[in-house]
Amino acid sequence: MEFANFPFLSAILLSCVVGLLVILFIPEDRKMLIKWVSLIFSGLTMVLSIYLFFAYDKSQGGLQFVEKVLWVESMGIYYFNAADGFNLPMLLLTGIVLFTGTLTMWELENRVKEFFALTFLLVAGVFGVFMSMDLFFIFVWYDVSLFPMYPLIAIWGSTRKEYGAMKLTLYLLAGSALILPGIIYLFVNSGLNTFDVVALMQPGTFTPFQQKFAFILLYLGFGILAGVWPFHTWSPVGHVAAPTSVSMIHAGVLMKLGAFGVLRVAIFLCPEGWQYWAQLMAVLATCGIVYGAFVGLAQTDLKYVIGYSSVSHMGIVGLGLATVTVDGLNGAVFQMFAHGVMTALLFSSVGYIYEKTHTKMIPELGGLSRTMPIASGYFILAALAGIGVPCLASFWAELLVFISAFKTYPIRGALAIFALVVGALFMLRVVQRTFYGEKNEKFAHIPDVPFGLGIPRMILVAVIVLFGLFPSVMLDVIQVASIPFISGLP
Amino acid sequence: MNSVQSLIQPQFLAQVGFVGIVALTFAGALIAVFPRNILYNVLGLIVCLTGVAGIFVYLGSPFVALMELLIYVGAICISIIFAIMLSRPLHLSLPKRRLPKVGLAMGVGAVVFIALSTIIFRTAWEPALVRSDDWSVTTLGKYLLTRYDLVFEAISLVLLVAILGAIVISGYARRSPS
Amino acid sequence: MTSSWFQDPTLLAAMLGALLPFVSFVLIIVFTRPYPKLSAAISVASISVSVVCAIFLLSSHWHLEQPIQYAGKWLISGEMYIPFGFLLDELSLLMLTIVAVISFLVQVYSLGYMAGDPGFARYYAFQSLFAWAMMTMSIAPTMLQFYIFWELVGLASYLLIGFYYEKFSASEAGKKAFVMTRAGDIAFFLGLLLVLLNFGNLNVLDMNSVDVTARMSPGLITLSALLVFGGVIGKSAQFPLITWLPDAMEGPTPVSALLHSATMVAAGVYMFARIFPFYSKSASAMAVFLAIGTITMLLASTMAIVTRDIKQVWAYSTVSQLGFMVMGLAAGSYFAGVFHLTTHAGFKALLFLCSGVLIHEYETNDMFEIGKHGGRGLKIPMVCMTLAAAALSGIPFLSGYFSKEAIMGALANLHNPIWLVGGLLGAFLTAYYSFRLIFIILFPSKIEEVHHTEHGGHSAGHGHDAHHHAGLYWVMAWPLIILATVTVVLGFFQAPLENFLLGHHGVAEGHGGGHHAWLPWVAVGLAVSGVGLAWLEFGRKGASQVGFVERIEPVRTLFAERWYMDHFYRLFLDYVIYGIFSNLFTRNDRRVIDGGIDGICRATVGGGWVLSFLQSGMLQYNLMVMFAVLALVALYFFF
Amino acid sequence: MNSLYTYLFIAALLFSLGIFGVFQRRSLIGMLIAIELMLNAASINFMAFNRFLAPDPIVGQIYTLFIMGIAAAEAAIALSIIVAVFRRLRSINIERAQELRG
Repeated sequence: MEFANFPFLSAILLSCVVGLLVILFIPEDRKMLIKWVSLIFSGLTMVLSIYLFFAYDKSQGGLQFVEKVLWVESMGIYYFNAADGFNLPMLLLTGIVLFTGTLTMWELENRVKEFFALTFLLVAGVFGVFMSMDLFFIFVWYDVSLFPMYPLIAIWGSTRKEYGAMKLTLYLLAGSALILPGIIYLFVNSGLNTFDVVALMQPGTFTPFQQKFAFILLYLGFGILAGVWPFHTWSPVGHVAAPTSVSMIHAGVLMKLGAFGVLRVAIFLCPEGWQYWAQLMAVLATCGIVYGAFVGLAQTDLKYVIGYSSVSHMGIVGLGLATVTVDGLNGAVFQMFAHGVMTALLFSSVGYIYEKTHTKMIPELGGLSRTMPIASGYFILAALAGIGVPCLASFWAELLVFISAFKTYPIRGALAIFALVVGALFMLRVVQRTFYGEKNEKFAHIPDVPFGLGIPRMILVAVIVLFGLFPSVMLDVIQVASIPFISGLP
Repeated sequence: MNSVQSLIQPQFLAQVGFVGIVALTFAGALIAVFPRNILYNVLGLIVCLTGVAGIFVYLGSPFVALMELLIYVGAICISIIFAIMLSRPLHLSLPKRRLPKVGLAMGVGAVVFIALSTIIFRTAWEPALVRSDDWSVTTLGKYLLTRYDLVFEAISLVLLVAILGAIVISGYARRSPS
Repeated sequence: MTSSWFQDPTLLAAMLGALLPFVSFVLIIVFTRPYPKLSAAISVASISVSVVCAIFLLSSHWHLEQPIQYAGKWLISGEMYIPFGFLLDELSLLMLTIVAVISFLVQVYSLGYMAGDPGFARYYAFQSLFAWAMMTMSIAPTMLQFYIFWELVGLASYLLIGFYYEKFSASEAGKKAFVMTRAGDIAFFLGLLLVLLNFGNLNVLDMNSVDVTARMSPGLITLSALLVFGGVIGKSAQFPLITWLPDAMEGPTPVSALLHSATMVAAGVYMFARIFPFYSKSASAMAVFLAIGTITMLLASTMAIVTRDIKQVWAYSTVSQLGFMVMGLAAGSYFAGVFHLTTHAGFKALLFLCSGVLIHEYETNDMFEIGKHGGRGLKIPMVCMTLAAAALSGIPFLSGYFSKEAIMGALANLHNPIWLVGGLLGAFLTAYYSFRLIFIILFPSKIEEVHHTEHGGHSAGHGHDAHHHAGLYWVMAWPLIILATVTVVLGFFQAPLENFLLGHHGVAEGHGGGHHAWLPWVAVGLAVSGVGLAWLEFGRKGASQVGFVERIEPVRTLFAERWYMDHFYRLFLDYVIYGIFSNLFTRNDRRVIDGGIDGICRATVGGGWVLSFLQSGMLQYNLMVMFAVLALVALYFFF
Repeated sequence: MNSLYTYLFIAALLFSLGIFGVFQRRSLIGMLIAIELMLNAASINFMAFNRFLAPDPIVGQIYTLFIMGIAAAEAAIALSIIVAVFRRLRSINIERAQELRG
């Protein structure tokens, strides 16, 4: 590969940053131009992330596309980006969700410039966390990605948007208030004077006690963002309040940031702490799965329903991480990806419905299938993916997680599997109440999704179905990272 | 006779004068602080500052003592009196004293006094090894315009700005609705 | 595998047959949804190819030496290897053929039945999806693949049952079907996981081999067998989860025919047969299955004898026949169960399709209404339906007779006679309710004037012109005739089928017991008496047309309300799931978690409020504190 | 009379009296007067150090002069503020000037 030395990862970051800058220099009233520019730059990131995903050499494994530059020598801070089996799916996910999210917001008219600028800032942070291998940068990017959420929700949101935005920001900042001490604790105790994850993850760097202590700090800190029960309540409220594409990015990508942080920082650096706390993680995850499903059953707001289903599905990620097995890790990472795409599709469909009908209360809707068959089709497909219907992406992830969870924690695993029935019940209930039933005259005039707006949803559907039919495309990449990692555990 | 002799010795007279001046200072200070009538306070301040000027004489600098009288007594106190007349607080009922507050203030004052005394007595004050004894006003003037001219200019500027500021503030307040 | 799949006709046929319907599903959904005719053509074409492939496979492997197995990598995760492939042995070939043929016939029939429906294209898309899932499931080499496509079958049937989604009851029925079968599937999945973790392999052939007993303790086998049977309970609507199936009649009638004859609900029984040797390793589990089968059969029969809805009768009868198959299998007779599955597929599809014609014609599901409007005027459907009902009742020399006898024989071999008694009682009830329906339609107490001629009684309600209508009628009639032929003929192929199925298998067949010569006579006698009772009450001139059960009101209500099972589920759902869990958790979310967080926030704000008193804006106090602190610091440093 | 301690002690007492005055007075002008006392205490200290310790006896005097200058400026500003506050609040009671409270 003659491109081997081209800094692809930095290019992804740069295309976000350059997109942001270019948007900042466009006059505010040139709305179409702003949209096209953001479409081009988000398309660029998507293409780059897809290229990276397939260009990764699976036979070789390990870290690839490494870019490492010493930044602050006295503190051992490196600008250190690399791709491995864990973050490639996440980069791909972010690329896809950003592109589709941009397309979804094509009809935005209110303060377009600020919206897309903030979105790019947010996504730059997300990409940064996913690709960075330096604790300092991970933390910085993490906070970069948190900040734009507040204005994005508070300005363009709906339904108690100030409350939602405030709650979300407070929760996430509370999370980062736990992460920072954790990171500093590790930095100080390593004695290596470096933030380099690869250097810090050498076995023997930390004593078991240090690992246990730091792990719980980092787990809770990142876990808040991952919607770990009982720190999940920000997420439904935030999803509900956020505008469509922000919900997509938020539920699709940002929550994964938390789970990925648990994996990359907490689990990588404190494997013994991981094994020590795995029981607790499994309990919390199972609670989340069961609880999210039951609470979702009682909701009347479409977006709340999706929000709670996210809690439930992120519980599956947590359960996978808690199993300390290859299958569990594979399943968890796959589930992060699958859930990201699926939720993005759900939110983008709901966004369309809300935009046209101006309501997302289930009792007021009904019979939409007749007026907008395509929009409902997208939603139903995503809902089915959420239920775990086979040959859609999440099925495989859930299968792997449940198998490994049942192996490791039979009771909790069985409980989580039982929650699937409730999950099916509430998703189908929503589908029935919203889309089925008599044709609703109130909404009879509403046009179905036009082709242009359908493109992002089509992309998402294609991703769900393709990875559902050919799961090994994804799993082969994840495995390259998970197998050596698990076998390298003490 | 000896004792009378000693009484009229300059040394002794100086001491008596010093005690008198210190007493004057504190009497003035007490009047400046305690009475509730603001005019008495100003008069007390004048007395106190005069005492301080006397102390400056004892400290070997009649020039500064004169300045003290001129600037403080002659300018600042007079301007305070002007302020009193402008804001007419005399017409208003005298603010009542609140005992807890006075007690608290006394406590803090006492604590500060104790702290300062401690600092004073615990510190070993050491005079400089080589000391000049040039106290002349001429040298003072030279210093002001040579070595300290920057500070001098700065003070002048500050005074200027202060005067302008005073005018602006009181003038602005006059224009603003009351 | 990739290199040779063109050369190997077997593999090519299997792949084509199983995967073409999926291709057609995708094509219809993505491209041709706006063109109903084209969509239907694609779907029917693909299923025709599947039929050809299935028949080719069946005939070319009629004398199968060894099961043929193909597998390619689908997924590898760690040490887990999930293959995708095909297993061709006697059972799967037979099932593949049944599924393909029934799907084909139903799709052809639907050309007429569904004509003009606004969701015509969607209907064919779902049909294709269903066919794909069902066929791939039939030839799955591992139980995991089986489970995956089993779930997909559930999905397709959800979509098909809820096809008329504008009707609340239809969408409700679809949801009910999905959730109830899902509940069974969870047990199935857990059972599979138990096997996977303890046995390490889910390959069908391996699970059926004797290795299992070596690697798993008997208790574990029983537990996992019971759990896996949960899937059968859900899918085949066995005892506790019966009620979704009658509700599923809300779907279009061809869908009912497809789902309830050979495919979806039979999938449960097929699964039973598929890993029959595995099940039979646990005698106690088999006893439980036998009990469940018997209870199901009797309960469903009682429900069938009081309902007025023509499709409901066949639905209950499906449940009861499925219970009967489970009984046969659980009694240890692999062949009897599978044979009944095969014959049942034929005559049950026929029954539904015939009812479909009637329903289509008279636009009502009520058998009394149909009879009143002259249902007997439609000759072909009525003849076919009577034939099929006779087969269902076990009237001699129709297909049902042979398969029922096989099961009865198996039951008679058991030590406990209660099962046989149950089976015979079931046979009596079956004959009774089938002919109750037939007689009600054939000999209504009064006939209204509108007569429908064979060719198309252009009833006022139909907007089609006569010619078009006639064409449609024949499109619908041909599948009936084919199925009727099968129903009549199939019984005589018992011996070849038995040879085929049991030929090389290591399946232990319970032929140990003596031959019960009296049994056919008793069974036929009971069936005939059932028919006779039905004649007395409904058929003869001046009959009251009130069944003996219906005279006792409480019993009638009990039966009509499905033994209050639905009420129980409703209450369970309302009070336990919604009332207790859902509500409780939601309150917990609002009050405890959010309340706690809000409490913390309020405490923070309140703390700020309290502290703001310190910053009172009182210059003097601020200064006081400042100086006091300074002084104290000075004291600290100088003392 | 010729000891450094005497003067420092006098200054400390004067300073404490100033602090006491600042804290207990309720009128702004009263506070200003007390602040003048404190400034004078500081001046006395400077003069005393100048007399007993400093290598060059001019510096202390210059400091004292500067203090006077600053005091004059401060007084000018403070008085104008007082006048402004009085206009606004019709009172120079310090406890009424609380608009900055949290």
